[in-house]
Amino acid sequence: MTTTDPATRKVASYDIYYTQILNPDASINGELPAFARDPQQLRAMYALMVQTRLFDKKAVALQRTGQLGTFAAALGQEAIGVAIGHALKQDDVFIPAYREYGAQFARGVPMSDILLYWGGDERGMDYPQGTAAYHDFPLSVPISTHVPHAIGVAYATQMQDRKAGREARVVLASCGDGATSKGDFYEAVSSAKVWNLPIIFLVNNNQWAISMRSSRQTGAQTFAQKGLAGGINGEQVDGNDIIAMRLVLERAIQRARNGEGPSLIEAITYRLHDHTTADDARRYRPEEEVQAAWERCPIKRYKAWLEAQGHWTAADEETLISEGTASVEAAAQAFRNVTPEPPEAIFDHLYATLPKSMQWQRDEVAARGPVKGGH
Amino acid sequence: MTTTDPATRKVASYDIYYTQILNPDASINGELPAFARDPQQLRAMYALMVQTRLFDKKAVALQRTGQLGTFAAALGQEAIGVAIGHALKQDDVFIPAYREYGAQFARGVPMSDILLYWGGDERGMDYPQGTAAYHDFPLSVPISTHVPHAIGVAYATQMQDRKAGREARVVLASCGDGATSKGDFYEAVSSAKVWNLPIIFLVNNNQWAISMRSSRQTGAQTFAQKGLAGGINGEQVDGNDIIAMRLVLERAIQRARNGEGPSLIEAITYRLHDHTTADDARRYRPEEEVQAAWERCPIKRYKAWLEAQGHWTAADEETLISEGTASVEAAAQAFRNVTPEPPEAIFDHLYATLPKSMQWQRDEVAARGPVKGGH
Amino acid sequence: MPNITLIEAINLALHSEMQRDESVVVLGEDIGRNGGVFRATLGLLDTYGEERVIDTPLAETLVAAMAIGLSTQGVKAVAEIQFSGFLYPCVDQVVNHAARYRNRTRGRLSCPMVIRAPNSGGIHAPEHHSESLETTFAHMPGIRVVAPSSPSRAYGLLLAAIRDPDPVIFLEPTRLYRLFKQPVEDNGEALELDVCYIDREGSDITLVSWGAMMHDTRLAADQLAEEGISAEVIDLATLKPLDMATILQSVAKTGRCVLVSESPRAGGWASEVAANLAEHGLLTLFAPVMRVAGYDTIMPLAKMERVYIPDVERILKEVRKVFEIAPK
Amino acid sequence: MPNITLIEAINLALHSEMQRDESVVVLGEDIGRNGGVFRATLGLLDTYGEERVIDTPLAETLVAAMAIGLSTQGVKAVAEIQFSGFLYPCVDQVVNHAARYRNRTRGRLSCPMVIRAPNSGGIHAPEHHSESLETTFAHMPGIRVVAPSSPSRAYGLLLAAIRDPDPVIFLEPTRLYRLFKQPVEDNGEALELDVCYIDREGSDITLVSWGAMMHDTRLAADQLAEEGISAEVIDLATLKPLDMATILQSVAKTGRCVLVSESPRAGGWASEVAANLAEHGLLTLFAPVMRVAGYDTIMPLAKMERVYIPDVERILKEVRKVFEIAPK
Ligand SMILES: Cc1ncc(C[n+]2csc(CCOP(=O)(O)OP(=O)(O)O)c2C)c(N)n1
Ligand SMILES: Cc1ncc(C[n+]2csc(CCOP(=O)(O)OP(=O)(O)O)c2C)c(N)n1
Ligand SMILES: [Mg+2]
Ligand SMILES: [Mg+2]
Repeated sequence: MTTTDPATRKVASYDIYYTQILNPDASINGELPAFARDPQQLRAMYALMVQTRLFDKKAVALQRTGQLGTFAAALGQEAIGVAIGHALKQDDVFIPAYREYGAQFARGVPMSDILLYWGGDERGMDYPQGTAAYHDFPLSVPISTHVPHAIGVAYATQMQDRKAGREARVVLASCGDGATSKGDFYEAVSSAKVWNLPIIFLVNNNQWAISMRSSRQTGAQTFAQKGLAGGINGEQVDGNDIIAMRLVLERAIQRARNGEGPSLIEAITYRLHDHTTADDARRYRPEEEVQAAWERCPIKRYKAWLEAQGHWTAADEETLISEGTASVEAAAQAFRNVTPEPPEAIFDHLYATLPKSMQWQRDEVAARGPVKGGH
Repeated sequence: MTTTDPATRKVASYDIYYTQILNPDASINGELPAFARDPQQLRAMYALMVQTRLFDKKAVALQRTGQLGTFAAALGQEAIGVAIGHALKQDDVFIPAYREYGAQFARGVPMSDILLYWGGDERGMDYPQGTAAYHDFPLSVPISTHVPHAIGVAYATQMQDRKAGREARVVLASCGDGATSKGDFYEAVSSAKVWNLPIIFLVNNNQWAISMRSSRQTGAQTFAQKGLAGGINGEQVDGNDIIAMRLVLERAIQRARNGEGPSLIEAITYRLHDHTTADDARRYRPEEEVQAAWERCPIKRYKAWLEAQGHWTAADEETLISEGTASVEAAAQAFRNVTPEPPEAIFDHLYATLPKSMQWQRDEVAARGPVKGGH
Repeated sequence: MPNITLIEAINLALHSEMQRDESVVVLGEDIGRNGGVFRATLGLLDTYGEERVIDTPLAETLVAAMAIGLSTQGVKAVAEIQFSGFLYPCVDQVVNHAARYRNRTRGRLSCPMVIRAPNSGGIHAPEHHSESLETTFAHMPGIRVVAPSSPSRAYGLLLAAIRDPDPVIFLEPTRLYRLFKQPVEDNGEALELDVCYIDREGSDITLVSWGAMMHDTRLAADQLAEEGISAEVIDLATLKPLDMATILQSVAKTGRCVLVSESPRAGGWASEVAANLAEHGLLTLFAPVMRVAGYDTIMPLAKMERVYIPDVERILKEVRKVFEIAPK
Repeated sequence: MPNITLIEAINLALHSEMQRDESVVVLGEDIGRNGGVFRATLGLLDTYGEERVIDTPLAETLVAAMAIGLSTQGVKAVAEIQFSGFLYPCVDQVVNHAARYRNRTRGRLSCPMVIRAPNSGGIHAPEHHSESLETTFAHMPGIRVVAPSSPSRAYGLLLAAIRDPDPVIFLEPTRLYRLFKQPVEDNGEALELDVCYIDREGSDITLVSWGAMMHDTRLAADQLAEEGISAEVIDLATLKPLDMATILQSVAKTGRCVLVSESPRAGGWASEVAANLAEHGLLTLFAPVMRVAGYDTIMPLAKMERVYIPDVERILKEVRKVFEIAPK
């Protein structure tokens, strides 16, 4: 098809962009955004990335020693969670998938809550009052199905914020590359702009969905362009580049806050760990690919750059590791020390008030007491 | 965002094209395709368009007089069905929505079957053996949910055709503008190119989904671009222009047959009738809009052009109307004359063989005989 | 007190509650300018505006998911699905999310939302427009399933459903929408959820039904009364959670029970009632518990829908079997 | 005869039937190179190639819809859904399409397809990985629901399911996957569908179960045997259509019945069996029909899953109630 055919004319054109500021070799493209000239912020971001990784390592160790259930590591994808954590405001709403621990920590989720969750305890989703996370959503295991919740949440916040005459809250829903194949993802993307909602759809393209390469999910050349199906600005960013990651995110958030509607961001990264602790990625992906991906590790390049800028020293690193390790150990201990819920707790938040007709079930469970194989 | 930012580069670009050959004023853009220089084909297409409209009118009349249930008219969208009917080959597979009667007639569905269907008789979906339609799918009322069947069908035909070393069969799934909002549509579009399947997704954009304007379905500027979400070539065509409609369709079909994969075609048309006979469109759309749409009627412009070309005369028209009317009347009569199924027929195609444990239910129904309010 | 149809009662309840509670919004396909395909939402757009009367794209999963999102933010979402046959794309969202947010966050988030849909057949509608979905939802923990059977119950139960702090699937009997009228006062008074309603008292047999089949059940009871048989008629009203106490009490009195439902027999909600009778009522029963239900077939197209849907004749047939085994 | 686990029996049946019938393909998420998250499809890719072993995108509605499309073309699709909790997005496709094509086209098109999924809990899996879906599907007309409870039944029933000309939902008991082994001969012989299997004969009480709970039911019967109570144990195997004849015959003999299921009690498939007993077995029953079932709660996360899942203790408790009311 060509536009020289008089019967055919071009009616729309779309471009997809990719942004990368901090290269794997720690060099910089273009100008640094403001936040990247503030050492305090730069150091805080770094600390949170490392904290995420320390947590991850501990959680895997707990699982390997039979103290935790299946766990999904964030290894290699720390920049995404940390960028979210820094870019969102307190009152914004975060609707996570399950690899954005950095963002959750930044928003006030205790590390022990994440351990509780993967340890098989619902209380790990009862984030503390007073934190930003208190209004956030818990992790979503059914892939992609949480994404359209963002439509309802953003519709509500938009309505409420307009009425109150206050600044728009932004809703960020994250999901994986595999998740973009599901209808739930699309029904959200397709409709978000109908109401011009302040939503960021963040796609963590870590190249794999369990054993499926991202190229096997879809015929689309980029995940960013899936936004076009909803008339939404879609763009790619190096998800291992914390500076570009945060910049692109903050721009999109600002647009949303300004009333310019939804955005879709494809953050390109790599899942350095197995899918979860229940998976063995050696079955399906070559070790060399993983080795090569380590060269693009978000922490490695960022540390090198921070050091080169004089924002980070070996002493800083030592302190961070020792304090970070201590806090992770403390979280693990807190997790181990949690008093088990009584068995009848399985009835206590099912409804606001347990229906009368179900009382006998709760009584039966309470009378029986703890069950073998539980806890 | 600009490409002058050194941190940002363009990684993909997409254009959406619109094709129109026969304008509403019966003038022509560009060159005519081969089929449009063959009077016989031109006349056949015209006859089928008129036949569809005559059928439509009769069906509405039958409904208004209590002889038919709810009916969905194709009024104003005849070019789409007729183009499909002419563009597909015998062994291709058609998976329709419910407004493509022209295509169904061309493929051998008797008009009386469509009446049976809307008259509430399953036998209206048992298309006759020996016709192209025998391997086609029946109408789909649950919007969009039939579209992903195309993935399985095309996967199967591709596998079988390759093995047999024969020309690829093509699968065409059609749906409305409203239907593109559903996840089912997207899961098909997103995945079709993964296997490079010979599928045409045809979106009948008739501007309305019951009372919802197409602009209220999605933030996307075109429905064609929804193909980009699956890396699929998407384009627009004037769905009221039978020549462009067939040309664009045949090109896409040829690409699919050649192994160049799926396409998405947005056919822009207008629903001149109420949504169905159960609807009253005056509640929600201005009469002037409908009047204006009549000016773009696909039959009107085509007839004018055919006449101007000397391919059609008043005598031709008279014969067509009288023969067409007679065949429609005959179909209505055949529909009225159909012997009712016995009540126990509701069990007879539920399974290949009725499970033994269900036999008593069939016996009960058979023993009772016809029920008041049935038929 | 105006004499109104069931669909008018639904409309009245929506108007009434939107007026009273600013946090209530309605959403769904064609519910705005068009007022819904059955006119349940007529006039809401003009009165409460586009922000609270949300015409959605054609996407049922989205409608359910949007209601979930809204309700977690304190916006009480009342979603309409055009026909219950199109509720299936909501199943995942309801069971995996709406039903769970309260429990999985130990009370931090919750989903005070309603999904309304016309349910069951009998109006000669097209394919897929006459399905009975109650059991699919009633089996899910964490939600309520409510099915009104008259204008006044529709009004009172819908108010209750909207005010309920947990998700409610509200299934309206399509063929009763305009079948009869009742005086309904717009007094803003909700009816109690989680209880069955004794429609009429009786001593010889207990007839249990809900939704559209209540109509035929009442007619069957009329017929039985003429024959000197006193039937107690119970309207489940709330299917989940199920108030078996009322039914057991009735069966303890009558010793006989026939259950009437339109959904397919196998695994239908009538089976749940019967199972409870087999457990808790066995010793008070004089006769087998009979279920009059839709056959285990696909709901037929219009021409045969009456073959499928139970009617007075089929109800009476089972009742007579009961009295044959256990004469009065 | 090799001694194999249930998951190995599934794998064996798939290999066996793909070898025998070229028209069989398998599809699903991670079923190719990875061999499925439970390794049910291990080795199929290497043996039968990419064309017949189809790794799909992450989209369950698509998987079901694709199976439908394939099966209408004479390709027998055996789809895997990774965990039954992710079957919900298939519900619409199964009930509105797979179950109907034969009926609505009066036999012209049909869907000889299988959807396999690991079902029920007990392996300390993450959230949403331990659900019991059988009843949601068994209520649907036009399909079959099959649930094996041992390696040999898994092998024979899966062959039968693949050969069946209509859609089959095949729910595999996750926690039995590797719990015990049985000698299974790869003889290509399918077991009969649509019938219950009498696992062991007995005279005092009938215990009915299916899937994973069969294991605990067998253990309970062992315990009862030690106490001198002879339990007849019935494995439903095919839940839909339900072979009540076998159960009724058993209950006619024993006069007592306890039903054991893991899915939530309200509206579970045990209720369907009990309802049939209340109708057809009432006069032969000495005691109430008890259901031991999952509670009407959300399936708890791992720490509490054993509180939810019935076990031998809970089974025996209900059995004892029965014998209290109707002593031997
Ligand atoms: C609806 C659903 N289907 C399948 C699964 C099983 N599953 C868990 S994670 C996963 C892959 C997800 O891939 P992606 O979206 O790329 O996220 P990632 O794990 O790579 O971060 C699958 C298939 C699930 N949890 N939910
Ligand atoms: C899943 C589903 N939801 C809702 C409906 C009710 N309904 C029937 S047609 C229709 C509008 C369809 O619009 P579109 O896809 O544009 O097709 P058109 O009727 O305009 O040809 C709706 C909402 C349905 N049939 N199926
Ligand atoms: Mg991924
Ligand atoms: Mg339309």
